[in-house]
This record gives sequence, structure tokens and C-alpha cells, in this order.
Amino acid sequence: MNFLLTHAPILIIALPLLGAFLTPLISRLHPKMRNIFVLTILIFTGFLTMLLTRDVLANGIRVYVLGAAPSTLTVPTGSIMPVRIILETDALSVLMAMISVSLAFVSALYSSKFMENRTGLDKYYTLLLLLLAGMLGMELTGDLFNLFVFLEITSISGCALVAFYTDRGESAEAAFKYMLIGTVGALFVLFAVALLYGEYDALNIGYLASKIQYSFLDKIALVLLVGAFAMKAGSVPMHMWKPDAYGEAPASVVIMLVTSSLASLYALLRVCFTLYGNVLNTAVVGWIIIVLGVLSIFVGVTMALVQNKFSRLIGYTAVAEIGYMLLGVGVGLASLTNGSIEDYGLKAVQGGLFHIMNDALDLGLLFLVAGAVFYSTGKSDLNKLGGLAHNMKYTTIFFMIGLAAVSGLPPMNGFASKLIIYETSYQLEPLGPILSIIAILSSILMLAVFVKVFHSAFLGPKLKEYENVKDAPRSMLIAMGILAVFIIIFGLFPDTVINTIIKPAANALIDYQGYIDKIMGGV
Amino acid sequence: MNKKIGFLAFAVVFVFLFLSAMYMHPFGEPNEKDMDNHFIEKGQNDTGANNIVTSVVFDYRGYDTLGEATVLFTAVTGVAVAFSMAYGKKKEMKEMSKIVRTVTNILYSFIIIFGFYIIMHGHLTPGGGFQGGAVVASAFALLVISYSALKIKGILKKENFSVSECSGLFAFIALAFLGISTAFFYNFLAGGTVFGNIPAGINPGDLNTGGVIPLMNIAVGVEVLSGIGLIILYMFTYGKEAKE
Amino acid sequence: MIEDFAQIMVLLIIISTAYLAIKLKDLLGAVISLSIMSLLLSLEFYILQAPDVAIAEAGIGAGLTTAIYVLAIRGTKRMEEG
Amino acid sequence: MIQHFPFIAVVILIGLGIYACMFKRNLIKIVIGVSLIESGVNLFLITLGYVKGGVAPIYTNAPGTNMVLPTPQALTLTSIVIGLATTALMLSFAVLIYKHYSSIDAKTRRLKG
Repeated sequence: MNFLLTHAPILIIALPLLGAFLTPLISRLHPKMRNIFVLTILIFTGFLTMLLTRDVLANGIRVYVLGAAPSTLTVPTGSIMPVRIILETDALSVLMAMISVSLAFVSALYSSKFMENRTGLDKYYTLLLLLLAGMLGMELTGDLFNLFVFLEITSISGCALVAFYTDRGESAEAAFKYMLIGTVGALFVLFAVALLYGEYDALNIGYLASKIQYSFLDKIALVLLVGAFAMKAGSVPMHMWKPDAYGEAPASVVIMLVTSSLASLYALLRVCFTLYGNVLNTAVVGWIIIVLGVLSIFVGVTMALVQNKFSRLIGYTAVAEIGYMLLGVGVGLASLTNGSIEDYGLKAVQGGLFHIMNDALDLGLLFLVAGAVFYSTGKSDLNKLGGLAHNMKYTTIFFMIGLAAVSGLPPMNGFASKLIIYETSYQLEPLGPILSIIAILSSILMLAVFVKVFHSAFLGPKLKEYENVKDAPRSMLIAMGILAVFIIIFGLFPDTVINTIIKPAANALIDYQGYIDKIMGGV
Repeated sequence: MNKKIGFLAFAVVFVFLFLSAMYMHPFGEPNEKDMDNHFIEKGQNDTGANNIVTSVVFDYRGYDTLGEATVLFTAVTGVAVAFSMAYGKKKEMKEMSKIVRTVTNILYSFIIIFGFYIIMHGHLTPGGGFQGGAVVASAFALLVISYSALKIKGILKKENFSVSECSGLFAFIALAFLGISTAFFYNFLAGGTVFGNIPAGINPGDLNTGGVIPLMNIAVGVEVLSGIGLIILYMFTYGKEAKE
Repeated sequence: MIEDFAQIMVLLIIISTAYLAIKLKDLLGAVISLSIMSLLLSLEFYILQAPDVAIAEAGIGAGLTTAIYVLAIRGTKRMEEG
Repeated sequence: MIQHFPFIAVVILIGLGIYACMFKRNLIKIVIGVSLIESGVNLFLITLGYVKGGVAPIYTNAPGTNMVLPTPQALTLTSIVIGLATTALMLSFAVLIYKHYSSIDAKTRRLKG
């Protein structure tokens, strides 16, 4: 147990990688064995993540130095700085890792039936594991270049999965677009990393944070990093890939894509709060992020109103949801001055982080419902669907839960986190009340959007062509059920969740000094 | 209108980049070199490799290299997904002329041997798994193009490539795992008997150095040559019909 | 001095081949221009004392990437429209 | 000016690449643009690591011990292989798009970016 705990950070990343390398070999033996193998890998990874989470919450930040003897020696003897790649996991990283692993498990469970009739499933599962490994690598690493490498793994495996329905031209298009955005974004990240390297001759985030001077080149690097990660997260100026990719990919993949965009958001937060935490003019950057967030909310909701393809519509609401997180975090950043933060600012960050978690659950559930509808009826055009509630009872219930959660109705989790964001952004000087009103109004609009969907797809008389439609198979229902149960639990006991994991995560995000000290030790 | 906004954005980005170039330190005189000095001074002692670049690639930043190999693997899987459906009829491509084939026959074995030489000497001279793997893969590309792909399917099968790609990667990650009693990617062979000699200073080069680095070079070389070979085979067999 | 001059020449040719790679309507020509750029880039890497990277760029950038481009052009269309 | 010339060359390469990505409509041209950006970034990394009068960081029969920085070379190696991977995947998507639409012009459909 102790061994596992010592090496947990790397094992969490290496296990899915190992699984991915072995999946093509194992699928030659038997398809069933492959599914079991993938699920086993995911369960083990989840177990290790849980172990790590417990440890980090109890004992604070954990470092793991790759290739060093011993594995906690961050600064080697005879040097003044870390030279090896260091994995640094704090409460925020483990929160994100938990989200990624659990959604990957749900996705694998769901796909065992959902993708059953497709060919090339060995590649599908390989890519799924690679996508998970990429996200985990981004979330647990403490090294900038390593972040870039795993960002590439995430985006490449993501687009290969978007193109998985190769019999449709649209999916290839969406994949190309996603790939272009991802690659150009990643190259910007690399350029920024190179700029920072050229100035400080270091790649470790903690060390760079302790050295950074906010010179002109640092500012350019910041702009490039924020731009690239915001692009990958799907915030407004570059959100166009998102509905395309989410609309064309298989539903079980989309929930992984949602978490991968959250991983990019995590990287954005890491850059703003930790890497530049020491020097940042937080008010300006905070307001930029707020503006991006509000624009995303606005554009996402208004575009969702006019869509008539199920998954594309949810794709636009995903843009809006990213906006809510940016809003929460931006309010926190704007109120942060010289390391001390206003009370409402801290709460806003908590709201934003809580919303990250809830967004993954809510959107995940909705995408899975859309996938189930597609699985049963073969259609995703909302104008052609109707009266599904008669035959697909469980799916309808899950859709109602997801609808309530995503549009922020009590007692769901979405309500809990959005309430925090409304309250805290209201207190921000000088434009706070307006922000909060926009956020509330957009939420109501979102409810309208989904009620429209509910009405047209699920309610109404039984349509003739859907007379023999069956509800989704059991494994898909279980997958949706897991998400629904979490949504309700988080909605009923938000305070417990916030106190156990969100609060430490928010504190870890703001405490850049602790992050630096853990790397630099006594030096 | 749209184009104008695009052009404005482009101009802004370009000006930013240009300014950053002007603010860079003078060419050839880096401000800080603490980390790199550590690599240059301690590299031989820590990893046992003469080629410091290789020791950075496979030891100090070996984990990045694992990620890099994974990126290639991901892309190969992605290409396989993209071409998983055969469209239309496969058109037999004509072989190249007799001269080309003869030259290929003579050349390809030399290129392959040269590639493996690069792989094996990665810790001593410029080169390594990635470069050597690419050279071997280019020999495959030569074979595939000068003979028609359909003709040589017997030897260059996608399944074989796929298996060797996975095994190369597996060997790589397994080598990383073997050091886990100390740390993942720990160079556990350096200082031992196998590949364990530690060179010091400028020396003519000794194959028996580098710890796990030569083994990792071979593993990565196998992965890269079969990965790129797979990409070329896929693009060759499915990338050609649908014309006219 | 002579090294500086050689380097500037190489960089200028790199830029002009890159410009050609964008400008040419014939995609095959553009790709060959790109491949020449890669070769010169690898020469530049060699001048900058990076033989490892030079080998990689020559093998991967100039050789294999070009092969993949050519195969892709064979599967699509050779000329750029408009 | 002259001592910044390698950096300026990098910027021009990246600029050309971004231009191609933004304004070209042919998918293969867009991929060529991505390749150009990538080459520019690689060149940037290597120029960062150059030390005047330095030799390659390889001890085998080295002419001296004033070496250029090894880290950027390692990073560039990684970036070159990643570049090959992304280029191959994007080109295969382009071929796939051509199979479906018999066109690789971005403007004929809603694809633009």
C-alpha cells in the first residue's frame, strides 16, 4: 500500500498508457476480454486516484520526481534548481483527476453497448485510454513542456475519436477543424514555453513562478498561453469547433471531450494563478477572463436557441457552461490583490471550481441521453423526434434530471454552484450586478431551450415510426444512472462537497507560494 | 468584412511576435544556463551517456519522450481510424521502372543497416531511436513506392507492423517501470555491468555505456519505424483511389 | 564573419522557400518547396551545432513528411483552386 | 538588428504559417501552414540554445567542452516527431474529406478556420 501511495502520481498516468499499448494486442484474443481489460484498468486508475486524493487532502501537495533517486528529491545535490520532470499534485489537480477518471469509467461502461456494432473497436478503446492518459498527464504535471506534450496527446486522440464515424463527411470535417485549432493552440503553447525557457532556462512551473519578472516577453508568453488554453477550452472567440466536434462525435466520446476541455481550463488556471501568481496584474487579467466568460455565456445560449440537432444544441450550451466557470474564476482573480483575496473572491473561485465538477456531470448526462436517443431511434434531428417518453421512460427521467441540473434549478448541483457564482459576482465592483443579472437571465434562457427540447422530443403523442422503440440497454442506463445519482447527491449536500474537496482545491489554486516552496524546499 | 477582421487579428499577432523577437537576448548569448550547465557537467556521470542530448531525451526528460512516443502511437491509431473503411475499388498502382527497382534492391538493405547503426549508437554519436527509426521507415517507404504496395503485402503486413509497434512501446514503458523501486524512469543500469560503464570527459566512445538508454533507443526505434511504416502503408493503400 | 554570412544566406533561402510553399498553386510544387525548406532547416540546425536535430529534421521533416504529403495529394487533387 | 536576425527569421516563418492557416482555403495548404509554424518554433528553440563558439553537446571525440545548450535540442526532437504525427493525421482527414465531398476547398462547406 505504501509503495502504491509513493508512486501513485505516476502510476495514475502510466496505467492508462500501458493499457492503451496493450489494448490492440489483447483485442486480437477476444473482444469481451478487451472490454473487461479496459474497465479493469479504469477501476485501478480510479482506485489509485482515490488513494492519492485522500493523501493530498490530508497531507498537502505531493511531488514525484521522475528518474531521481529518491523520488522526492526535487532539487538535486549540486544544483540550485530542479532539472528533472516533476509531477506536482495539489488538491486542485486531484479534483480534476477524479473528474476525468470517473467520467472515463462512465464513458467506457456506456460504450460497451453503445458502440457494440461498430468496427475498429480496438482502436476506439485505445484512443479512449490515451485521451484519459493525456488529460491526467496535463492535470498532474508540474512541468511546462510536459504539459505541452500531454496537451498534444489529448488533442490528437480527441480528434481521432471525433472522426470515428468515418462514414459521415461531417465528422471528418469537425475532426479537421478541431485538430487545426488544437495543433495551432499547442504550437502557441510551445512558443510561449520556449520564450520562458529562453529567459529563465527552466521548465518547471514552480521554479519559473519563483523567478518570473513579468518583463515584456513574459507578458507575451502569458497572452499566448491564455489564448491557446482558452481556445482549447472553447471560450468565445474560438468556440466554433466545439458544437461541431460535440455534434459529430459519438456520445460516449463527447463526455470525454467535455472533460478534456476542462483539463485545458485547468491548465489556464494553473498558468494564471500559479505560474504568474507572483506578478500578475490580476485586476486586468481577471476582467479579461470575466469578459470572455460573459461573452461565452451569451453566445452559447443564444446560439443554442436556434439549433435543431440534439447534440449540437448541447454543444452550444457547453460553450455557455465554460462561460460560467470563467466568470466565477475571473471574479476571484479580479478581487485578488497581492496574494490576499477578498472573501467573496475566494467564494467565487470555489463556485467556479464547483461548477467545473458539476458541468462535467450535467453535460455528461445530457450527452449520454442524446446518445441513447440516437441509439434507439437512429435520429438526432429534434424536429423529427417526438413522444419518446412513452417508450423510453428511464431515459426521459434522466433527461429531466440533466435539464434541471444544467439550467440551475434547485435541488440539483447546478443550482448550488450557479448560486455561488451569482452571489459573488454581484459583489464585484463596479459592474458586478450587471454580470450577475446576465448570468441569471442566460440560465433562464437555457431552461427555455431545454424545455423546448423536452417538449419536442419526449412529450407529445406517440409517433408512428417510434412505436417499437425500446429504452436504452442496461449498461447505458447504469452509466447514466451513476451520473444522475451524483448530480442529486451534490445538489442535496453542496456544503459537504464544498468543504471536503472544493475548498482545499480553491485554497491550493490561490496559494502559489506553497506550490513554489514544495519544489524549492529549503533552497 | 470578415476578412478585414481576420487580417487585423493576423497583423496584431504578427506585431506581437515581431516585438518578442526584438526583445530577445542577443543571438548566441543566453542569459541563464544553470539547468543546461547541470546537464553538461553531470550528464555523463548521472546517465553514462556521451551524447548529452540523448541523456536529456531518455533520462532527465525521459517521461516527455514517453509522451512523444505516445503521440506518434496515437496518430497512427488515428490514421488507422480515418482509413478504417475502404472506399471504392482499389486500383493497382503500376510498379516503377526496372532501374528504380534495381536501385531500390541495392539501397534498401544499406539504408536499414544504417538506420540500425544510428539507433545503436544513439548514446555516443548524433542519432538515436527516433532518427534511426525514421531512416529505417524511409527504406520501407522506398520499397512500398517502387514496388506496388499490393505486391509486397506478404512481408509488410499492417498487422505485423501494428504488433511490433505495440511491443516497442510496451518495452519502452516496461523499461521505465523496471526502475520504479527507486523512481519511474530511474536509470537502474548505469554503474552496473550491462551498459554500465561511466565515461568521463572527452573520450572516443564506448558502446558499453549509457545504462538503460541504449535499450530505450532500441525500443523507441522499433516503435517509430513500425509506426511511420504503418502510416505510409495506410496512406498508400487507401489514399489513392476515388480519382476521376 | 563568414559563418554569419552563410547563416544569413541559409535563413533567407529558408524564408523564400517557405513563401513559395504558400504561394505556389501547384500543391506538388509547394510540397517540394516545403521539403527543400526542411533540408535547409536541417543544414541550419547543423550550423547551430545541433546534429541530433539535424538528422531528425532531414529524415523526418524532409523525407517522411514529404512522402506523406505526396501520398495525400495523390489521394486528393493536385491543383489549388481560386 | 543583425544579431536578432535568426529570431526575425523565426517570426517571419511563423507569420507565413499563420497567414496560410487563416486565409488559405485549400486544406492541404492549411496543413502546410501548420508545418511552417512548427518549423518556425523548432528553429526558435534551437536558436535559443546556441552559444557563441560552442560545440555540439556530445563528448565522443568532442573538440572542446564549451557546449551549446542540450535541452532545446531535446525539446526540438520531441516537437519534430509530434509535428510528423499531427501532419499525418491532418492529411488523412483531408483525404477523408475529399472522399466524401470530392473537394478540399474549405469554402464550399461550412468548414472554415
